[in-house]
Amino acid sequence: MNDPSAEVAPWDMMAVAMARLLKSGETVFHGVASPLPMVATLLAKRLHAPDLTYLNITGSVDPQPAALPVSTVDPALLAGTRSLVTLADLFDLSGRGRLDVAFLSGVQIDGEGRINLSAIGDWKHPAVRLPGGAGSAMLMPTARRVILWRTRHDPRTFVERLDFVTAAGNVDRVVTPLGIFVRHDGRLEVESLHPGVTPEAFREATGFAVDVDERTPTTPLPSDEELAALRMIDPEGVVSSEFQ
Amino acid sequence: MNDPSAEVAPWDMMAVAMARLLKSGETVFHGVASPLPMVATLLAKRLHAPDLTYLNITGSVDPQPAALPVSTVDPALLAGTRSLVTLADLFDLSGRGRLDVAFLSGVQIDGEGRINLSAIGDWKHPAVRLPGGAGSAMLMPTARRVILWRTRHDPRTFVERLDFVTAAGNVDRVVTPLGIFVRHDGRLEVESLHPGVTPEAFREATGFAVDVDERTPTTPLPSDEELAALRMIDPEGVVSSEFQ
Amino acid sequence: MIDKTTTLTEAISAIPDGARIALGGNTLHRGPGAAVHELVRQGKRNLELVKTAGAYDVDLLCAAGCVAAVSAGFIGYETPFGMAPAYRKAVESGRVQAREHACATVIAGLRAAIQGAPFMPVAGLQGSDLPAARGFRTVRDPYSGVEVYVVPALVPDAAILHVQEADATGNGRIIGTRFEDVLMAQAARRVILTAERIVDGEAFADAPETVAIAGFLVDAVVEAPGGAWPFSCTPLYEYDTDYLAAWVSAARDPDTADRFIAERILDPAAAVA
Amino acid sequence: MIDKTTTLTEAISAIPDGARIALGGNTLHRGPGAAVHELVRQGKRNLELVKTAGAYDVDLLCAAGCVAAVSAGFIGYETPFGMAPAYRKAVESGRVQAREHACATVIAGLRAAIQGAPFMPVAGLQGSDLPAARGFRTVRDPYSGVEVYVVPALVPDAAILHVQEADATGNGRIIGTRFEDVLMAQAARRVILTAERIVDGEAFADAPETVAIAGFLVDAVVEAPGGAWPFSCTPLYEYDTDYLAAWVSAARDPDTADRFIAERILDPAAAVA
Repeated sequence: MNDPSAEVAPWDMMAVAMARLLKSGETVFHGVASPLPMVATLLAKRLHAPDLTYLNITGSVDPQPAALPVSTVDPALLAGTRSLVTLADLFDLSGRGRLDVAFLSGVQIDGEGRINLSAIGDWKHPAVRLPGGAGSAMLMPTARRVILWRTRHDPRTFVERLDFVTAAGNVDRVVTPLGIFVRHDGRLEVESLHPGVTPEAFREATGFAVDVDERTPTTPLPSDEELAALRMIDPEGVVSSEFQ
Repeated sequence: MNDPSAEVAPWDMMAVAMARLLKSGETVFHGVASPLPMVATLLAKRLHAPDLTYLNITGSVDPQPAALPVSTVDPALLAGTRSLVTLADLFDLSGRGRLDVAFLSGVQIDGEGRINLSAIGDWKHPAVRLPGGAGSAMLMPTARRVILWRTRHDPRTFVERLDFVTAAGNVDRVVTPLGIFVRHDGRLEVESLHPGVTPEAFREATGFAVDVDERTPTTPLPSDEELAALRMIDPEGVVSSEFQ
Repeated sequence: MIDKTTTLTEAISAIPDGARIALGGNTLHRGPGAAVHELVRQGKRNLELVKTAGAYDVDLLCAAGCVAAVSAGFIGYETPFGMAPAYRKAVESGRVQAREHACATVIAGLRAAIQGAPFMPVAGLQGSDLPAARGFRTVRDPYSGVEVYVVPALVPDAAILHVQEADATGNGRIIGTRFEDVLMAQAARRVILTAERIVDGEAFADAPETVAIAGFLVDAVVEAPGGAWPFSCTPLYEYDTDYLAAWVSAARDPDTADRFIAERILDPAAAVA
Repeated sequence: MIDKTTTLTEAISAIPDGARIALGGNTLHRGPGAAVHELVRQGKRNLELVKTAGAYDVDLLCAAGCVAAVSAGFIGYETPFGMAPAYRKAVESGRVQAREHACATVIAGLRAAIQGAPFMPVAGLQGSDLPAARGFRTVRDPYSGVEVYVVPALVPDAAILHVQEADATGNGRIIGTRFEDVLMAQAARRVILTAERIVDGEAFADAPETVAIAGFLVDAVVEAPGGAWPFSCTPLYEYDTDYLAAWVSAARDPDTADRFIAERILDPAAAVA
């Protein structure tokens, strides 16, 4: 029990890492099936970004939900909102360049930070029909910063070549259970490895070439303050639901 | 006092004539500065067109105002509405072919039923800058039927040639203090003369050639029922305000 | 005032095979569950379903053989239940065509329909394979010369929406999130409203801001208590976790899906709504 | 929460000469009267005014020499007071450019701005001289080949809106008709809200449907009781018939208009709002 990283669940590490990427004053959006972004955004707002504007598909603005829903489109996320906007309003906000951050994900993610949520195999005759990219094809080129997250980090997810490019655009960071990518000059680079993750493990889990070694920084562990705030926001542990 | 037409004010005659043109089940819209259409629509709804849908710029649907405002954009016209739509919604309704009737007017009206609300003289360097056509350039080609009304019937209003075509489109009828035009094959024809109006007077008041003689029908006088309903809807006589 | 109230059977029987139907709600929430079940019971065929993000509605209708195409941005149950197995199989087998959209392009297509425009420009889409795959074209802005993607008008033959309260003339009050219901009500040629309860609409005049669906856009109103089930209907009930889990499990295999539909939807004794 | 409250002087001083300003309300109703008077007092120049249907606001600003262009569908006082004399003279003399729109093309231009699209298609306009006079172009629908008029994006530098209630973070409750205020708040680069009163926004959470302006779109909030005057502000006050009649009468002649402005707007002792 000497390794404090063993006590931090991967969902907690991811939520905290995602929250740290948000700044006060930013407009931040997540869509369907996004428990980690929901928790991360509320966490950032409680900690270092009180003036962040939290937006989601329910149309709430800065809701203060008493309990977090597992479905991130749940009208439970309306609690406390002082106005109602629509999903169309939020796409418009992004379209005119006023959405600062969109959280998106991909079943496949390539080395440019492009995503596939459409199909495995041929799009017209797919081996696996995936759910579809929801708002991503519109949001990824128009949001100022896109933060990707994915709870799986393996070579089938982080691939050399996407079967289909559902969306491409302004990816800034990619957060996984193993570490954080940052995009420089159009390519994903490793920014940090989460505590306990070796460069070899990260390299083997990634299907495209990455430059990672013992000099690669380590993501700071969640602080006591961060973990306490996380427990306060999400006592039921909805943040872990994406890992089931 | 043998001529009953002498007792009917021109605004009453016009309001009743306009009301008769509306049918139950139709969606009917008027815009700014439209006391006569406001009264006519409410009158039709009370008399023969109970299922007409009355729409206006306040965004009300079938309002039941206790007293009529002189300004036809007045939020007083919201009274009793069960939903709020916007002016944009109403233009959209027309754009997709679902607006049955739009009431519009013109400072100049030509023999094709086109209107000028923009300028007298050269549009770029106008002798008189007029208010502008409001919604007419969009509504006239898209509403299923356009009913024009104008409280002035003289050769400066009904002209051979417009100084500027603000709007053109689906004009069905034109109602004036002297009579009613109907459009056939793209030309305004005289449908009826109001009681007491001679063919000569009508011809002299109209700046384009019209076919009118003693065989031209006479607009039926407002019935007692029509006048009683008119007084009930508009006890203050807002209907006359366009004649001041 | 026109009384537009009718039965669910009547309202749904007006929808022909091959119709393009917009379904209200979003993923697990305020979908028109009862109406979807009635579509299954009436054995509709070759429907095109329109939604930004669908779940049980699209999945069930695919399993029941009602669907030819799905125009949507996302089909799945979100985290609780994962992917939509029957939809997935139907597309993979070629029985159903996935007319994949971004959610924003569904909205753009509905907006074009609403405005009577043949197409709607939409920001974004650059770098995506979707425009080529779907045939979305660009046009050049005649003012700036910039190329922008445009989406063709998406006109539903019918929109089926479930609301908490409606009056007999079709005014529909939505409590909470409206999702794309208002756009669908404007874009569709025909609007069918199911409502938890039908109320005297005079009360709506006190708070018309809450009446999301204007009655004059609506063709049929059906009183359907519990009519969103198994979707949620705020604040009356949550989505039915047990039922949806049972369905998703059954939907993985065509035979168990058929049996589930026969026993829990088609069997009058089991009438679900 | 960011406290965005400020004074009218501060809020209006952030608007530079030459700005394109969208003004809320419609004809005689809920225009931002106090803010318009402050624009006059601060001697703004070369503004472009954007509105579907304007009246006193546009007329006064033209008389006061603040305006270079007016992008609107209708400028007039409706039946009670007729045409807008100062606007009319300003256009006829060439001092102000009438960028005439249909009200629907103002809305289309705002919609393009809102959506981040370079242009917006708009139904209608066929047969009108407006497209040629204004340079509105058509584009060919790449799907059907149909030609449709498109309007360029109309992005206001600022929108000035008057509402009945606001909270300090910019949420604005509009009672009654919203006119084009919501579109303006979304389209503009900067939003200034004046409000009859500033309230604790917690109460807004009980009826968010009535909050037409979302606070995160707003930059400045000014408490301005009577701030629509001489426009109406439902349900608090009607438009000021006597004042408007006096103004319209004065506005027919530049000298009397100047005197009216000096005595009733510029003179601090007569402070109108």
